[in-house]
Amino acid sequence: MHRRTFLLSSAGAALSAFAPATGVLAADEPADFHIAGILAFSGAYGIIGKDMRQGVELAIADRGGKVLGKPIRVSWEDDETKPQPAVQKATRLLAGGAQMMFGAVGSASTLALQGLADQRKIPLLVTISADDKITRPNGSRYTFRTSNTLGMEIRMCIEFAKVKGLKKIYGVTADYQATRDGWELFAAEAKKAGIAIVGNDYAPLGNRDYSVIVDKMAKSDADGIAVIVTGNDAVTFLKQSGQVGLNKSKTQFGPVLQDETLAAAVGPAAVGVYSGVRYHFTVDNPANKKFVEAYRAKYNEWPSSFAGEAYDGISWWLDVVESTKSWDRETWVDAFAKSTRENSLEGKKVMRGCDHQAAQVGLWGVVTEGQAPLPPLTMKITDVFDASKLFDVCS
Amino acid sequence: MSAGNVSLQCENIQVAFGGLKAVAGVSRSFQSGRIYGLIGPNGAGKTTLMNALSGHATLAAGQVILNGRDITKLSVHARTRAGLGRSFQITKIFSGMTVLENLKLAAFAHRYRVQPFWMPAGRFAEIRQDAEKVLAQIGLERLAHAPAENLSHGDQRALEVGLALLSDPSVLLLDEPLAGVGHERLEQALELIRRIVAGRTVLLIEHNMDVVMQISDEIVVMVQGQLLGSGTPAEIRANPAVRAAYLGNDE
Amino acid sequence: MSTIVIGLSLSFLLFLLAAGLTLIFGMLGVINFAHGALYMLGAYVCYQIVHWTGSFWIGLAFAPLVVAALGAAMEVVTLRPVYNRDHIYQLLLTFGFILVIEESVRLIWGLDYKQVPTPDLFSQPIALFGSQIPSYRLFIIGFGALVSVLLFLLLDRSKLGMVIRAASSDSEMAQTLGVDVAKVRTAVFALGSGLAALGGVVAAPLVPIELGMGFSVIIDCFVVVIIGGLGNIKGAIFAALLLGMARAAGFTYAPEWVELITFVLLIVTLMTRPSGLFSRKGRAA
Amino acid sequence: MSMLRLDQILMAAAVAAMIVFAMVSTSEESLNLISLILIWGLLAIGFDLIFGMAGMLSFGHAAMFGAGGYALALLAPQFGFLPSLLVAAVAGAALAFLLSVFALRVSGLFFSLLTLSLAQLVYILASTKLRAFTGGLDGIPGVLRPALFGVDFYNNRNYFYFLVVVFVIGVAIMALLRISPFGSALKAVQANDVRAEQIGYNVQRLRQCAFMISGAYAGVSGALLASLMFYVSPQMLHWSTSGDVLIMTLLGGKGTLLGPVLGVAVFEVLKEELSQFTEHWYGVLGIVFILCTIFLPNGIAGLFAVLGRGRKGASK
Repeated sequence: MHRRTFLLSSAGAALSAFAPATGVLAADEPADFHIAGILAFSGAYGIIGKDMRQGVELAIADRGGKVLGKPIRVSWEDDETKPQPAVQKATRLLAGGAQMMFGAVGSASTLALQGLADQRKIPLLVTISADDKITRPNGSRYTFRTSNTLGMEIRMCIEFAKVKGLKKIYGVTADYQATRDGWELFAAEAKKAGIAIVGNDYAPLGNRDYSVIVDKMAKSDADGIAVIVTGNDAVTFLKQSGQVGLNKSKTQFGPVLQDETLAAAVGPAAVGVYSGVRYHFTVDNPANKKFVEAYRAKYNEWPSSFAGEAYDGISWWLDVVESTKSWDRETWVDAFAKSTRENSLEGKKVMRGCDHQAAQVGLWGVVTEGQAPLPPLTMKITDVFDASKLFDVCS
Repeated sequence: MSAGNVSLQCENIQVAFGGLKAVAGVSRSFQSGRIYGLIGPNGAGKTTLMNALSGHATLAAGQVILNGRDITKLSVHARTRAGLGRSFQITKIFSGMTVLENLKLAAFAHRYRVQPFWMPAGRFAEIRQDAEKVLAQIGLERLAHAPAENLSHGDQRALEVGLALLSDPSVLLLDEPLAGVGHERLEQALELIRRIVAGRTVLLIEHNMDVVMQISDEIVVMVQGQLLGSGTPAEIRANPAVRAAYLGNDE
Repeated sequence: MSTIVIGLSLSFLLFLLAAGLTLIFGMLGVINFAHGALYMLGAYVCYQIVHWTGSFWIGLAFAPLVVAALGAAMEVVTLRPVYNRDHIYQLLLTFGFILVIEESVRLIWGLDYKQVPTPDLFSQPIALFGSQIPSYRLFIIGFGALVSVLLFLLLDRSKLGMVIRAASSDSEMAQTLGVDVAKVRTAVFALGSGLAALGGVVAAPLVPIELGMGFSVIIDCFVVVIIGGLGNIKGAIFAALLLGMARAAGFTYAPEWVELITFVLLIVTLMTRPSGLFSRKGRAA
Repeated sequence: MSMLRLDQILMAAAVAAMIVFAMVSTSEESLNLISLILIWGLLAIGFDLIFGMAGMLSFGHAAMFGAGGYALALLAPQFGFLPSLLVAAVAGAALAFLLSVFALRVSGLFFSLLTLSLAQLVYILASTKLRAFTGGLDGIPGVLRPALFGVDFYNNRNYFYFLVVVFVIGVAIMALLRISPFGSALKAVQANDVRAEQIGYNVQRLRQCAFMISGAYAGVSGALLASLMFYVSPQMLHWSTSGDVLIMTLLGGKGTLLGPVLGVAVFEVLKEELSQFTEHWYGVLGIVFILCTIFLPNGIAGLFAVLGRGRKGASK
């Protein structure tokens, strides 16, 4: 038994040196293209799962429900925003012969699925989790992400701070590895750009009271408030900073602070808050227009960033699979690693071979009051940052 | 009956609850092979003194010496191992188990400091013998396999004495062993206590005057947390101070 | 100075959250894990009322009543047959409640966020001690103080309170004295559920209203109830003050350690004075 | 002590049937589900040693469960699977000892609340402060499977057989423990701890030993779960895990050897199957809990007892 070498940090890649797990790779044609959809339909991210499912189902309908001449079948499973159910249900679907995995929502669940993807040699398509660890240089061979990374969104914050001319920043960061790294990157880049950091507080994840931190911010001479928290914490912070009218005197912004869903949760206090935007239905290109009309026709609501990114990612993947004319998963992986999507919903996206992350433009917007038929609180895209500014070059 | 050597020695025992001194300096020695009846009005501190001896009440001051060894600091189970058994005013036995199983538990606790876990309990023959020996002593053979909680009050009191016996105590503290025992079973219960003495020291608390006079070799009278005096049943019955302080208001 | 005012608002919000649990836990001896779910339900019902009537105050008045009625119904149907059994079975029931309540909220209101705006009366900050204090925080302090006084008077001073305490300390005895213990228990559970909902309504303008909001509250409630002492309203007030101030200080100087402060405080209490720092009884056996 | 009663035999038969079903059935789905049941079954058996036998309701078993998982995840790459599994057991027992040093100072309800808070403290430390070791909330992916006698345990069926062996050993040890003098001592402590102390049992040490054995079982099952899923995360340490094992044991019937395993089986099958029939499986599961609590006082084991017309349930 040769010793299995195994590095904790890049768990994925090093796992390849052992006998293939499940039988010989089926080269003959299976009955259908079975997708294992592992999303959160309950728990903190339940709302996101629903939108992503709608995006994928629309993408499949748009191509007549077929790829490589076979019907596409999606099994949706609820991971309750927790890693254990995610892996448990994914294992079941892979055992049932799924060709690929789609999901998950929370980074913890996605990282858990990544281990499974590498071990079982099944492609995993990620279209929302932003943790940079998911697409590391020579990381997991079978994982691809077509949506934003947190690192890219942090860089957008810097670009915005420069454009806006902010001089002093006070930050609040969730005490979670991905957001802590995000703050370190932001502080380093800010120093380079000559922007002063007045202070930063690490608040516990899922914190329910930011009033003391908001009070400190209000009393500081900072002109910009960097809010590096995600999901519910963003809503809690903005509701409580709204009660002090922090937005009047200071500019609040964050990598993934607001979108239509979160703005609806915050209410009027969200107006004037700046945030990175992963996808927006007002992006002006033919592909996006067609998608938005089809989405509104089918679901009678505007597509959220979750639905848009899901639609965009799965369409791109299925097109590449179609182009390979093969059922061999390794061929799909090699083809997708080199592919470019000219007409994605956000313009051009280039899949980077070194870390399987799609390089793409960065959308940045501000929450404004929308006139009907737009939602009452909607994002207005104010800047589109070029990919070169947002991604480090990698071989 | 071998009398003479001191088995239990109390040195200025004091127990206080908040300001109140329930036991205010009791010093006395007890000899093996004798039955001592501890009497006194309600609230005299009899049960508190017994709790102090058995480790269920912490001492404010004083010492308890058992067979020449200071056990004041020992925990309850260590005192039992040192040879001090007791029964409780409110019967405490193991419900959900048979009489024999109750006794076997006490036998295991006595024989093993670290309870064996490598063999089923049924395989320990010497334990079964110990239990059956005491079962016979307390006269409950016919109830061996009856659930302990279904026993009559008198039988439960007998079982409790049996449990104490299994740790082969040199000093046995009995807190109202005859309480609730019906008139017809009284003689049988008294006979049981006489039989189990066999060289041990027995200190029992009893409110029934003619019973305690009948069973005890020596009577110790306690009032307001202090010993008033002691003597043979006859002496105590005649002692004016005891009569005034205690027997005068006998219910 | 402003930190103290914010600390006070933290304290009273914690008290409002925990008051219902102290009542049910203390008076009925039921470890009510569904307390968080009732808190969430209160927020959702308040959202619905505000959605219909546009007034936060009508929501504040009626949401607790609605949830109290639901609590009473739940208690009669499920808890009543289980009181005579080991406490653990009541606990298992409350686990069942969590799942049922969460599922029914999902059915009625769906998955998306709901939003209750800060009432206009308290939406503007007030300059106090050199910084901008949200007036809604002052409302929480005032309202929390009012509720704590009312609860204290109800339980410790009123005849009804005496009956409740009698029923909880010795139900057989109370029964013989003519107290309909079953009704009293239902009333206590209903009052506890109503208080949980009240906590939800007051917290609605501060936090996102979503299915998971109840789950994050349970541990905080237990901390306040344990430190304060079971069923001890006065104790709960002091415990909430202690915890609120500790957190305010924590957020000021070491925000990362705030969660740990909560647990160290709890563990020290459980080890030194398990029956609560402020309860009359000494160490529990 | 008590000869093997009919209901215990029936329950053993039910568990054996479940294992055989997994062996014969070709569907990986049931293989995975029954592997999960065996792992959680070990945790429940260990939990029932102190809950059913010694009458101590611990709400902190998630801490030992997670400790075992992390021990394996961190040590297996360097020291191999079996030594790490052993360390996982020791880690579970050590953490149980640490918890008991604090928790055994109090009794009853406060014991449960103290174990809950201690375990939640471990959860917060693992997800924030000890991030360098535990990978924080993202946990550690890529936990290894065993590597013995050249068998490929990455094949789920082989790993299932490994689990069956560990499970049977665990059940055998626990069966012996329960009918040994140590087991009777624990029953004595639950029946009347004052009398147990009085007849000479060192009650505190007995409770501590039981808690440590229970912790070792939790450590092992935590490690096996991490290995099954190739992943360990603080979610295993979360108090809801302690809640789950309590529910499973109560559903199955506390104080019986195999009752908790049946409780685990019903709980997991319900969770798995319900989610396929209805999107609202969460609510249905809640209703099932409520009904079981009211109408199944001694849990599923109680049913077997009636079925076997043996004595009504093991202990009240």
